Amino acid sequence: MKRRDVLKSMTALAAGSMFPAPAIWSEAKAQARNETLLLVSESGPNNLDIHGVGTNRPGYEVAWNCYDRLISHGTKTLENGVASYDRDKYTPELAEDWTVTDTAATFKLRKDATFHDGAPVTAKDVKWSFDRAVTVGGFPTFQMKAGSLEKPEQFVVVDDHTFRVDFIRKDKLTIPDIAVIVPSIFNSELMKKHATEKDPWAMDYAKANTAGGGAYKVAKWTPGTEVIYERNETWKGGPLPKIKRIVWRMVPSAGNRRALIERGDADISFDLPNKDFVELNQAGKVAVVSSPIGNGIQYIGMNVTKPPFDKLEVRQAVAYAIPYQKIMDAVMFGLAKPMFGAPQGAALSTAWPQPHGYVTDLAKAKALLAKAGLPNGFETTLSFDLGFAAVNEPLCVLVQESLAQIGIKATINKVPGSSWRAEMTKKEMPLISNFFSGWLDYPEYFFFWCYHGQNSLFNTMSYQNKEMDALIDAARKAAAEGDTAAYDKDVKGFVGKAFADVPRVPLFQPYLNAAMQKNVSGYRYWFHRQLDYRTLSKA
Amino acid sequence: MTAVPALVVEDLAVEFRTRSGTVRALERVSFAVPKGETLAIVGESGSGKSVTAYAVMGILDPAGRITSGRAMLGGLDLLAASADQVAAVRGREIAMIFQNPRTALNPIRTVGQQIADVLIRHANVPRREAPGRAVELLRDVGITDPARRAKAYPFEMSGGMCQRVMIAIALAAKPSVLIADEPTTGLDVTTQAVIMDLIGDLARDIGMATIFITHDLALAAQRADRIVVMHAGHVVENATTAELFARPRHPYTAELIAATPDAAASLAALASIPGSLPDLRRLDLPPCRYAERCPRRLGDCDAALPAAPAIPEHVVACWNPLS
Amino acid sequence: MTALVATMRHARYVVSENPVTGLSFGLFLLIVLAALFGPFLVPHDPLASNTTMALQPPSAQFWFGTDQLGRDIFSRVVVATRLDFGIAVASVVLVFCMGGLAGVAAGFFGGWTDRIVGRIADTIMAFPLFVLAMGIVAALGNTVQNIVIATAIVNFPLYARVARAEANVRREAGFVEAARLSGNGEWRILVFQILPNVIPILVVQMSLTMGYAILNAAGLSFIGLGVRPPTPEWGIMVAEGAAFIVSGEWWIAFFPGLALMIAVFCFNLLGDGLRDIVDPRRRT
Amino acid sequence: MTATLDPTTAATVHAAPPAETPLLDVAELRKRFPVSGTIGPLGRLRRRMKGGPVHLPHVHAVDDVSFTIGKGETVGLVGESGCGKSTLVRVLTRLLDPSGGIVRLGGRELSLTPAKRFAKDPDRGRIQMVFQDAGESINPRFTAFAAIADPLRRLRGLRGAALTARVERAADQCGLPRALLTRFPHQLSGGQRARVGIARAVAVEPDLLVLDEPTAALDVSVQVVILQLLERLKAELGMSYLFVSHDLGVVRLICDRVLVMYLGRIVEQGPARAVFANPLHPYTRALVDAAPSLHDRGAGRIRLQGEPRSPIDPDPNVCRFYGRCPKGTDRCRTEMPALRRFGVRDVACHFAEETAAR
Amino acid sequence: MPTLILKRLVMTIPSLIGVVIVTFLLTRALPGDPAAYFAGPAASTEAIEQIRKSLGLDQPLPVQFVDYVQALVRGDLGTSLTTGQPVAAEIAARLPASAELTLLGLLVSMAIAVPLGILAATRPGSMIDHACRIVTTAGVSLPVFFTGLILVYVFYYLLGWAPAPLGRLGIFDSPPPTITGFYLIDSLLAGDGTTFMASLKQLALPALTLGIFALAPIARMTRASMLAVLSSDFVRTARACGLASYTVVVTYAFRNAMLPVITTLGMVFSFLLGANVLVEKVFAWPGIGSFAVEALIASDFAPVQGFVLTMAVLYVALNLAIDLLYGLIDPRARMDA
Repeated sequence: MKRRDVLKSMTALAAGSMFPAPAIWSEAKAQARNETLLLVSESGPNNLDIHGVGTNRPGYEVAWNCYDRLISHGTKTLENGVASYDRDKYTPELAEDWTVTDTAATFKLRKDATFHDGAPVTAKDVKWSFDRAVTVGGFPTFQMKAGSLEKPEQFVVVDDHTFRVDFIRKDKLTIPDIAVIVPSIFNSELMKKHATEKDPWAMDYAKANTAGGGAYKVAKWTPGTEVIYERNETWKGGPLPKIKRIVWRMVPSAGNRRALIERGDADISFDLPNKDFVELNQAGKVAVVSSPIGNGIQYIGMNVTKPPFDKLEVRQAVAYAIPYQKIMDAVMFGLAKPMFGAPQGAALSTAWPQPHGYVTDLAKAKALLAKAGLPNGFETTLSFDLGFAAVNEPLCVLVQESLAQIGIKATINKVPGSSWRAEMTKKEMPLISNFFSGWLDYPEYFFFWCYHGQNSLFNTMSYQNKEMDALIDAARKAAAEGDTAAYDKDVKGFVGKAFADVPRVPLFQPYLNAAMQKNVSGYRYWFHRQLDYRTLSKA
Repeated sequence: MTAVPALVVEDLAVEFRTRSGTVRALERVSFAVPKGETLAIVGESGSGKSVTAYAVMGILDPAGRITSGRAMLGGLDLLAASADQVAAVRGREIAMIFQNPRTALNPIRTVGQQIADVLIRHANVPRREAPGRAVELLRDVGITDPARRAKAYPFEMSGGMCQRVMIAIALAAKPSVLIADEPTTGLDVTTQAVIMDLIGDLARDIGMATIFITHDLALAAQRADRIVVMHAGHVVENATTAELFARPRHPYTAELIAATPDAAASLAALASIPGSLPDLRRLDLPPCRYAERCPRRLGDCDAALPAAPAIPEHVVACWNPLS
Repeated sequence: MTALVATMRHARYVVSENPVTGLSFGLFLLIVLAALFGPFLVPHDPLASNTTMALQPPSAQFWFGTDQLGRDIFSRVVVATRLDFGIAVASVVLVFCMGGLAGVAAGFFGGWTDRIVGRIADTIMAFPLFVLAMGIVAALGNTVQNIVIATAIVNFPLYARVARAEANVRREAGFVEAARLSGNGEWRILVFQILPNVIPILVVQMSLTMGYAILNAAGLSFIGLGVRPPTPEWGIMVAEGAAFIVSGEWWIAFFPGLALMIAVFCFNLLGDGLRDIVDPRRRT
Repeated sequence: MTATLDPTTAATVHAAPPAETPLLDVAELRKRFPVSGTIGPLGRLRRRMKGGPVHLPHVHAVDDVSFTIGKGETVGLVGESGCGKSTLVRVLTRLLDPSGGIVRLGGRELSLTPAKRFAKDPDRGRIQMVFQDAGESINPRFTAFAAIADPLRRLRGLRGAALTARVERAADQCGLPRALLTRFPHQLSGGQRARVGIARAVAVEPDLLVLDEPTAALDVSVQVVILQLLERLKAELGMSYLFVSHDLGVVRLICDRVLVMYLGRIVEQGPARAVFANPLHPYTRALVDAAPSLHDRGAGRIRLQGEPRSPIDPDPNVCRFYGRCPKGTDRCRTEMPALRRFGVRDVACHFAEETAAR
Repeated sequence: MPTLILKRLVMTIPSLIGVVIVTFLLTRALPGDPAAYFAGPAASTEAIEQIRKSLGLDQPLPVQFVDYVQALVRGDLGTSLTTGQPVAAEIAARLPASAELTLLGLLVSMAIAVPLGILAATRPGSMIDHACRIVTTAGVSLPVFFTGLILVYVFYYLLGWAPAPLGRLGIFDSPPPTITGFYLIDSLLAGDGTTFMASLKQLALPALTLGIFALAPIARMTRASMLAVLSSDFVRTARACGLASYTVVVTYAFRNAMLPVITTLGMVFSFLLGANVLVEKVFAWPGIGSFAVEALIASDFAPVQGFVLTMAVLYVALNLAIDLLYGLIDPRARMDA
């Protein structure tokens, strides 16, 4: 602190005449400040439409707050005291009531709900929105499919305020999938007005306009710079939010984001380096909330089609060579849930993620490598997404260093964010550090995308194993049918298999962190990892 | 020759501090120029002709330092006066024109403006009238179509015309002394003659004393009433033109005359001067800086130079002059 | 031989005359030494992590402190000299060969050669240079080699123009005509008469652009297009350390930043000093 | 169309051809340079945009010049700056290609070989040149030795000891101390530099040496020495000189014959003494009058007023001197005076007889 | 003058064509697959191919180039993949922010460097001279992002003098009505002193960062040309004419000395535009530089092309302005044209 003081006085002398005195908030400004929330994060939305092509994660936040869904989730409190959505509890949003049978779900819509332009919300709008989601292709359609919502014929307008979803198969994920962001309800009349022959779903219009009825509406959006929201005073989807106006600024420099929250200028700061969260928490001036990201795992993936990673011993050797604890300490600063060093053996529960049995044991790793016929190691490339360099870079450096000790020479390859997806599609990278999480927090969902022989994009290891596929499929079936015992067995089975075969080595489950001023309350963790403004308030 | 001197320079000495030593550029330089007369300072390059002029004008390089001397312009000692005082008489009482007239004029200002600048500063001409007066001055120096030329820039004019403009600038305030530093170097012979005529005519009109610096002995002979011969920072001889050519007394002067092609009947008859200028940084410079080249050197030459009064009829800085 | 002696004497004189140039020569020597011998002299392995010693402030053991992974910053800074110096030297040598020769040819031959070289230079200049460098590195991939190439390309107009101007004024010089009279062909004149006169000015330019090359590499690192980790490089260390400034671990960015600044500073001053040295008119 | 094929003018000039074949024979030589309002690509572009064959105005730097230089002869070339002296010299020394006319050296027509290829021509060494500014004509990166050695290497193929010996001999001939051979131009005095320049030119023993104001930048005391050196070398090596100068005093002393140029044309030529003693062309008269002299204070001299006419596309029917000429009449404005023989000299003035009679 | 402007514009066409070609090739060489990006996660190979076709990326390069040029001629710069906005609109919205910052940076730099250069030139070899050289060289030796971060740390985080680095205006200030897009000018035109001060405060640090970077070239050139002019013949003439020292220094020396400085401004501006990219990133400045960096990192062709083209046009325009300014001061340049 002394150093800072000296610096302070020195620079004060040097720059005394250059800058005016600290900004003083005027009365009116102070008033406005109390009803306004300033958020800062690294990047902002690129599209306000959740169905849009290539809509990025910050875009989800806009959709979440400016549109309503039929149903939402209840709240629970995590072990660490953080409020979180409750995966297993649903609450009404636009639907005041719903019934689920084996063949269909029927939703009774709220009668007083209106869109931002005052038009009433009807079942027609709901159907139009669902139709849109399953038709436009890309991510929304894919996400709808995850809940077996695939065809417009499934969505039926019973009357103005009754909407029915017919199931094409029994799927445990159908109802949860209706509660994610994608089936947001659009103002179909407004949208149709902006639709054209070439653009029947008014994608162009929704890109920069919110045609919903959510608690907030976008007053101004400057891409890459800021989003300003105003509260929707006639919102019926829940209690009227406390915050009138929300300013969301993009501040690319993490240092500046920390400075802003520390100096009290920003109310909530996202995307800080873990270290900053840890320090801010310790300093105690601001509140830091951390919640484990559901279904989220940072892992080292090995492409089993790329020799020598096709050899189990090699993969196990890598798993034993990873400096887990070092990563936890130096990269994550303890702000993550370790996913290693479980008592040896198979899966302990159906919880996912759960720790595996590997620990850092270089001797064992060397022995395994020798067993694989590679006593002198080999050369490979360790790739990561430059967009997440803050965690990945030190992590990969540590992994690289550790691998070098058992003779594996890994060259680090920083892949620019833009090419990352293209590279993943190609499935050419032999060794990667990556993070994956799914909105729907179910193990079979995770495994279906990451380990199943259908070899989706997220199966970055190109792992294909009949036995694994059978277990995953069985678990999905058991879940849909509610067969708890079978489900339990299958889940433990595929988790155990994944640990034994180690095509990917889980490192830790990261936390979603947010630093906020002490006077801000009502923060809630959501599966989509974006902020829900509706429950926030400022004292 | 009894006329009142317009400018008297006495015992002027100038040094230049350089990285490789102090150059004693001028020493004991004395001369005077009477009103209405033309004095030529003649010497080879490095003899200190221009330095003398610059020192009198107070426009020496920052490295140059006047170590002694007086330069009396009327009652004012230019060397002792304050910078403001000197600036006030420069251009008003004493003016100067330079060689390479094209570079001596501001390239991005019309010649009319440049003349007007001086008029406003020194000739008490109101700002509004200055352009008109500038045109008149251009006419006076023989520039045809002066109104149009006043709006021209130096690069649009020939060297001869630029030198006329320089003359107009120098004479704008009708000074009593004009120093012309090699005013025709770089100009054609025909232009040179015209410019020299012009300077002579104008000087006569306003009764101005002219100091004319040149390396060309023949030109000096033709134009000057009196000639000062310089060598290595010393004035070696100072006499009226007729006297100097009839009876050169300093050996260097005699050699210089003999080396001028104009004087000789054939190439073989041209005399060459042995040796070269001494290095003025030397600490062991002989008192007579010509001594080391001089065929008439005596033992006395190691003593200090004979004193040279400012306004004598015929001064020779030599212990063994030709008679 | 005598030329060398004369140049050395003049250099010594310029250095003694101008303390700032003297300083820059000293720094330059230090940088060269660090580049040559740095890796053998450093107290710690610049690549070895030591997470128990992470984020240590400067101390007797870690002179410049340690970074996030507990690596010794002093060692990394010293070892990085070779790479940064290498990038700088390689890029200026490359652009010297491309831009210098193209410019001299353009200035000497004029005509189409001049027009083509001029167009290329104009086109490059019309790009914001850093963005062009970014684009090249992004397109070709972020390797040291491509960083060097990109830096060379963005500096091309600078060299081409300087060389062109210098060659152009000498094109009609007396000594060129004398060389023609002496039976030298045009190419011979270009190589033996013009080039030797242009090279010193380009050497000055090289010194000035070496600093720019390092800054360029640092800027590329800042936006993620720098060299591959864990290779120590000043720019990337500053960029990484930048995030730690606000939290008080100033040394992570500060020391590499200081090294970078000193190097660039030194090259710039050296360029100024060299300008004095190569100008033979200032020799006495 | 070219003057080379025009027999009438040729006839007038060569009314009395020299008995012996001259060393250098120049006939109807002309050199024109294109000029345009805009320099550089902009001008080219503008002309191109206008379309069609674009006539560029030309500077007529050298226009219909014919003369000869005999073996061992020194010919002076005088005229004011911009009169085309330098261009003429550069055409003669084959640094520039002429626009028309013939340059013949010892019977060989040099102008047939383009300047660019002449560098490698076996006759390259026969015409050499001493430049006006010796300092500027020596590569600042070359020592005196290298400068003198260059033509010997290229033109005489000398190498090693033979080269060294020849360079040293040239230095000796030119009075350049051998110790100075290792110096760079900026380490030499003006006189020494002039000697290097001369040594370089005479080392290959040319037949014709063109001296482009060799003493203009020198002090009188040095000038004398250099002039005497040149005189001696000429005798020793049997060269012919074309001596370009604006200093009539020097020309008078050193030259056998003199050519007076005005705006690209020769207006008077003849034995130096005769020309200077009694100039027949008004321009020569003005030149002689303007030259300062130790002896007379120049009363009744001709003073040229005004500026020279533009050299850009001059009217072929107007005397180039018209406008500045004190004698100019209407005839001068409608008829370009041809170069006519007057005893031992040629004059291009309608009033030459009149002047001669006076 | 108008014909001069026209001619200069015509002259820049070849280099603009060069820029278009180089940009096109460069962006096509970028790694990353826009089609894969568009297709989103979990898209099948066929889906990606489908999108590639709809984007026209399956065409051979020359065809793509012709398409691009045709669109360009229509004034269509394409649409950004990452922001989904038409590039032309984005650039139009962001350009004033960058231009205001860069120009102010240049202004700041000149305000410091020119007097420093003159001061150094009047006392060559003195301590002041050396100090000027060291200070300005130190400025250009700092990576510009580092300077920016340090300034933010000291003046915002430690001292709190500067406002939060949140872009052009604080959260509670509203931008002035858009006339020029320059907040400083617009707020003055609107007579809004508060907004003027607010945007000036926001501009202070980034402009200073840029200014520090540009000090050296401007100061160096000012010093050199001032030295040359002060020892020139015509300044000596002016002195010998006894002109007032103000006239000598300003009318005679300074105006001539500024000529080479003005010509270097084009080069300096180009460097600043590059540095701007980094400064914008540090100060969350909503300019086109940060926009371009993000687009480049994302292999987003259209914004990169649009950005580079805009920059090239801007650069050409600036050089034209410099030429005109030069012509205004120097009659020789006027005659030449």
